[in-house]
Amino acid sequence: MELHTLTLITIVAEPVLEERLTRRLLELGATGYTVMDIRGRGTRGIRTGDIPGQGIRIETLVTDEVAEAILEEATASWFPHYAVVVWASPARVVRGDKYVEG
Amino acid sequence: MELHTLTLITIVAEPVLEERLTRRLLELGATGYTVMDIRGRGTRGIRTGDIPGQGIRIETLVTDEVAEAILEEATASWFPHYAVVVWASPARVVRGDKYVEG
Amino acid sequence: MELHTLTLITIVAEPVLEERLTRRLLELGATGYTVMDIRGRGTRGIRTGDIPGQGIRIETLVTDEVAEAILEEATASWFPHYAVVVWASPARVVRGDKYVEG
Amino acid sequence: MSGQEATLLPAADLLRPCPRGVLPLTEILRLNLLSPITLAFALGIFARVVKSEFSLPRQMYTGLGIYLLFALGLKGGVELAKEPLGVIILPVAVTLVLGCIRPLTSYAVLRKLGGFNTDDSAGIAAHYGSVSAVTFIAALTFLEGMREPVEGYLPTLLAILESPGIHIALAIGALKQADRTESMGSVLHEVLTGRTMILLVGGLVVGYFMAPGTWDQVAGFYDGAVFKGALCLFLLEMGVVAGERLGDLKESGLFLLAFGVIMAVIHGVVGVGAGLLAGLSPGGATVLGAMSASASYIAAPPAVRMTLPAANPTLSLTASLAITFPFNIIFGIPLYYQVALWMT
Amino acid sequence: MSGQEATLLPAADLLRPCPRGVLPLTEILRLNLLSPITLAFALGIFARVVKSEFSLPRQMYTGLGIYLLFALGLKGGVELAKEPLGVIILPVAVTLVLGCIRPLTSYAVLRKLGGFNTDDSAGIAAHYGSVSAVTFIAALTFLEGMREPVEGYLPTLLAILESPGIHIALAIGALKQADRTESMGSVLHEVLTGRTMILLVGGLVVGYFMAPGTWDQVAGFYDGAVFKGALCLFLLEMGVVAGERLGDLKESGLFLLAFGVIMAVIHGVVGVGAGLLAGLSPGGATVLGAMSASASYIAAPPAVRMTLPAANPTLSLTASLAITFPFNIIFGIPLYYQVALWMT
Amino acid sequence: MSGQEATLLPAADLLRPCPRGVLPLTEILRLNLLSPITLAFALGIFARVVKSEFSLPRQMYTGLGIYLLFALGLKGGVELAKEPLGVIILPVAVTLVLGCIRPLTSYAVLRKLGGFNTDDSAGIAAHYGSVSAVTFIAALTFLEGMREPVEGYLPTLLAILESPGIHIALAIGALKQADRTESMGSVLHEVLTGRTMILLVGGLVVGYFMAPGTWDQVAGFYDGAVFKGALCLFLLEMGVVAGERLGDLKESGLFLLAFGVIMAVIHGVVGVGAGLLAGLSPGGATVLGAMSASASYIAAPPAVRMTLPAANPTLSLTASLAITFPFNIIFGIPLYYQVALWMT
Ligand SMILES: Nc1ncnc2c1ncn2[C@@H]1O[C@H](COP(=O)(O)O)[C@@H](O)[C@H]1O
Ligand SMILES: Nc1ncnc2c1ncn2[C@@H]1O[C@H](COP(=O)(O)O)[C@@H](O)[C@H]1O
Ligand SMILES: Nc1ncnc2c1ncn2[C@@H]1O[C@H](COP(=O)(O)O)[C@@H](O)[C@H]1O
Ligand code: NA
Ligand code: NA
Ligand code: NA
Repeated sequence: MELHTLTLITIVAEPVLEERLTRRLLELGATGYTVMDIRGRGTRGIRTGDIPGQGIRIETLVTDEVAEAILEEATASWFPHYAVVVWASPARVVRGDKYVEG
Repeated sequence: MELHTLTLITIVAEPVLEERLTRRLLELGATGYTVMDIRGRGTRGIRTGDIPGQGIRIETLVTDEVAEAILEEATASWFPHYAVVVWASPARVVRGDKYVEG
Repeated sequence: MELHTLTLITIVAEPVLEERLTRRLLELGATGYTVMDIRGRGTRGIRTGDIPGQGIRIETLVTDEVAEAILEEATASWFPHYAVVVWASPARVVRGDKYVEG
Repeated sequence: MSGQEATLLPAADLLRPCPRGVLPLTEILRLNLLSPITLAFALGIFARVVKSEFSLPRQMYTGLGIYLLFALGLKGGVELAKEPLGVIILPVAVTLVLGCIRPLTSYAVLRKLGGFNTDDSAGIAAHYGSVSAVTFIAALTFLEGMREPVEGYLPTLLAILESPGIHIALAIGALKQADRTESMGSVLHEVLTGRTMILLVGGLVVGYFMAPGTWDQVAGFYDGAVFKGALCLFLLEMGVVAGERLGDLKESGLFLLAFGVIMAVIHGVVGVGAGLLAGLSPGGATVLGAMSASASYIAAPPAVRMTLPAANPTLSLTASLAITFPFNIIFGIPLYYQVALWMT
Repeated sequence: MSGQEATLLPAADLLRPCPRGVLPLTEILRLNLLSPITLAFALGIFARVVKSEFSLPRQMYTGLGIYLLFALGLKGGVELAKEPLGVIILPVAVTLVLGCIRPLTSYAVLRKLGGFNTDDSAGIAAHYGSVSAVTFIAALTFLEGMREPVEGYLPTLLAILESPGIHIALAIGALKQADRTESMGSVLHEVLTGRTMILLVGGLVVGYFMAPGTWDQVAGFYDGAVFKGALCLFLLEMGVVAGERLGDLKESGLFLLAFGVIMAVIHGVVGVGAGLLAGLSPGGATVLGAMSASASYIAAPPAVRMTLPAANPTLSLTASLAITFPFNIIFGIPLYYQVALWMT
Repeated sequence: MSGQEATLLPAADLLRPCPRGVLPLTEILRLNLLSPITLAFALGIFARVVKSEFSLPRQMYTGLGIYLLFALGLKGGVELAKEPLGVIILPVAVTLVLGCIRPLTSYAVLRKLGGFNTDDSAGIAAHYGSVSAVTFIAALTFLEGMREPVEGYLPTLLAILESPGIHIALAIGALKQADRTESMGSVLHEVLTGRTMILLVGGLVVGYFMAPGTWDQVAGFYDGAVFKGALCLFLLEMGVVAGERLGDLKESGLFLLAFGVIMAVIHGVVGVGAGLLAGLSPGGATVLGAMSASASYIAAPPAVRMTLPAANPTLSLTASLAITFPFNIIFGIPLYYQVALWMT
């Protein structure tokens, strides 16, 4: 059984960003992602669309380098403008080689 | 890029508890939370409302002290009465200072 | 406050597998699980049912031995046939003794 | 529904015209069993029994419930506006009395005869102190099929019967023990601002104040075939949910089964009698009887869960949803109707 | 629908009255293309083609599907109750035969002419051995527009055609290789208790046993404008889903395109002939032809996915949803109608 | 709706027949306040005010919105097909002009009088440059109640007014600063292929090309009581959403309140005048006025959020949803109607 240790990046964001963020994740080197609908509350309380308090939660399993790139872009470009929450945690992944682009 | 290591608390609970649990999280020092609808199965199988097997899953990124407070309250007050599952894991968070109350 | 360190296994899979995978998890020793509906994208892009891009995400808190069994079964039996993504991460669980079968 | 046979039964050949009460009980039962509502409910149970994974999407089920309650409120409000308010004082009063005594009788029977602990007794009593809106609707639909006129303001009584019983039962539970986790005030707020109250009472008020004639603009959506058709779909899913509880029946034992049936019959007959005393028509008394005989499965469960967490929710849901509800829509309603005819 | 033109076409000026068969095929095609159903489907495809993010909420789509299937079953059951059962024995028999030979012809063509491997051949054959309920409904709606009467019990045939073909194809796949992951028994259970069967067969039974006259109470919800209007919304979303598959068409190559069209025509003409042989009216034979020509995209995909995981689901879904389905609702149905008229 | 009083008001006793314009404004206001639409909206606000957790399931709300827009488009397309296209050239032209000047006046007022920064000014102006489909529908329903005929092609004007204003306002915002995060091209694509455009314009096209007579087959679903009843449920939830914004009103200050009302009145009166100039009937001019007075809360918010992230979305949503929308449906529409009658 081969397990690779990768980084799991989780992003909570406004629904309007779904298309843009997932596009960027792939551009930065992610090989896939998983999206869920959520509701939530934070300090900014900014939400668009007709129903307040709704958001999305994106998960992507990536290599450490891709993780760095995503976290940097989040800090520099997403965070100042939008209501996003981003965190990283380690994950041991079955067939982790699949998530290395190339 | 500033990353802070915080604790991610995850709570799976009966839907009827959503309002009470999230209120308590904020009272105990959390600055926000994210809620998802889930279905599931456990040992108690207790669910309310008209549709069995449904529940909610709450995530909150908090400092270690707040995490301790939440875990203690969970052990003492929630667990004996309700079908809740609570776990903690570490997370490296972008702009983690945002999650420290004050 | 008693916290046990367990393994949290997360599985992203095709919706058609929900019943089979959750049944296997219990058979392999899990005491419960939590399921969410997701949408996503990966390298295979295989989805069944009428709406493409939809999937499920299963979480189960298990002991290390059960985790090993699940990861092995995933590698040997699920991965070759189906679009599944499986990863493991450690979690400190309130009343973790509850998740040990017997 | 609501005494407007002319509009509601335009074709008027549902049943061959026959003078009221002439149909024998067995025939009434047969017709009730073969109503689309009962059959749809049975289909839902069947789906569960054969372990089908079929069920309505959750939001569709919630949405149908919202629609049915709002429609009920609107129709009731429109009818209420036609009555001098004095007419409803007596029916309102007896309904309040029913709301107070039903949780008490339920609690007493459960605690003394059933040997349940105080938590479980109070929890189940809260369900039997409240009311099931779907049973109410089923009674109206049944009487429409019987061509039996009913008072248009009955939804007002439904709204009145909804919450007092829950609070009385929870208060008993709270008095008996200290392990409450939520204040009564917050539960009161929860129930009074819950979905059922907003839609039913809100609908009543909207219907009451709607400009004359505007009901006709929306009646085709909130009444008639659309209402009854949506009700069938709702009952299909209620069958699935009730079917899921059938397995719990074995564990919860014979007493609960007997309780669910006998309590319904007693409360039902008392309700019919109270209704006739208050001057309701036989049809109206039948509906009050059906309400009185019913048990809540929407408003009561979360209230009980929040206030008395030690009460086992499986017991109360099984009793109200898998025993009392099907008993009422299959046998109870025709029975209360017969009782109403006998008593007049 | 179902031969009741009097009630269904009250205004009766959909088309200028003209004796059956007098409309030229081009005119029939034009009218079919400009039906709200076809146009709504086209709009859905268009939305995908311009990369709109529009789509119906998932539960709404599922909910509409549930409603349509249940409505279909109910209507069919009501009509079935009017017929002596002997009348349907022959049509049922030919339908069963169609259910057995269609997966075999499909498998043979795919394996021998298409050069697909056994898994993919069996997987696609399972789709073409089953049936598309929406194609069936579109055929009924088309014939109603043509003022062509049809037998009321046709939904019974739909229910009968649904599952045998899936199992025959899966059995072939299972025989040919050992890499099955699910027992046939559990797949059989899955298909027989799936949404389509519960709603369609369950609806048939409910409609069959409903007390006389109760259908009229709910017909305004399950038939007529509400049914057709909901069908348009459903087809709007089916267009979106099919549009999403159009991209896969290029990859899957010309053979699949040819297969999806030619198989439909052959199975369609055979179905029409079999229907006429069994004594169906030209309208009924047209519908049986459309069923026979159609391919499943709801019941078959999960069954195949569970039993034959090595079969590529993209191939079968693209063929059934993006080729055969639009072909049938745009060209196929009018064609089978012409064939039925020629053959009589 | 759409000038077909004969079909839409069959009973025709909504209001006692009385010559147009004879009802005093107060009476018109009262009737509008007591319409089911206004009352349902008020009930939704009330639910929020008493902190009820009631709200429609998200997908149900989205689904109702989809249905309403598609129905609107279909009806508009059917009516459009009856007109020679020359008739609509002038109304289309004035609508385009309104689409260009409304964002400019809004921006100027916000920037100069309100002292908002360029981002917020452009963000709010994008909302007031677009249009609210629900306000449009409420105006049609109001006029139907007033038995005032309107042009059937008005939904075409709605579609035309939807997007130019958004782009003009976003272009201003983009010119004034460099901190844009999304290209105008991708926003243009987003708005032009958004839900509103697909359903409204798509519905118009489908309705336009539908074979003659087929509208009658589905009209019972897309028009009349079902349409109005669904509208009430939609407004119930809009009330909940607007009620959620009421808290923000205090923070955003008096200026926003004044802006939301005064801008509506000015744009409304200009819209009425422009409509009459273009040859619209008083009813049609009233509807154009209501459109012109309205502000978007569906199409504009995501477009603004993506292009001008520094603009505070709370300001624009509060203004359009919690101020301008209720003002229009309660006071604005009757007012624009009076203005239209005075001007003719
Ligand atoms: N501390 C937190 N833990 C978990 N989720 C959070 C937290 N803070 C914010 N969120 C999520 O992020 C969204 C935006 O938060 P904010 O940008 O703080 O308004 C909220 O709606 C929550 O879903
Ligand atoms: N071992 C587990 N892993 C993941 N989720 C669980 C586990 N056990 C219970 N749950 C979740 O917690 C809910 C309540 O569980 P229980 O209190 O054991 O009945 C279940 O419905 C599941 O959603
Ligand atoms: N790198 C990834 N990170 C997170 N989720 C993924 C990733 N790759 C795939 N997934 C999820 O797993 C599903 C199947 O992926 P695949 O088998 O690669 O087609 C996708 O639809 C995603 O929901
Ligand atoms: Na209830
Ligand atoms: Na199918
Ligand atoms: Na809008």
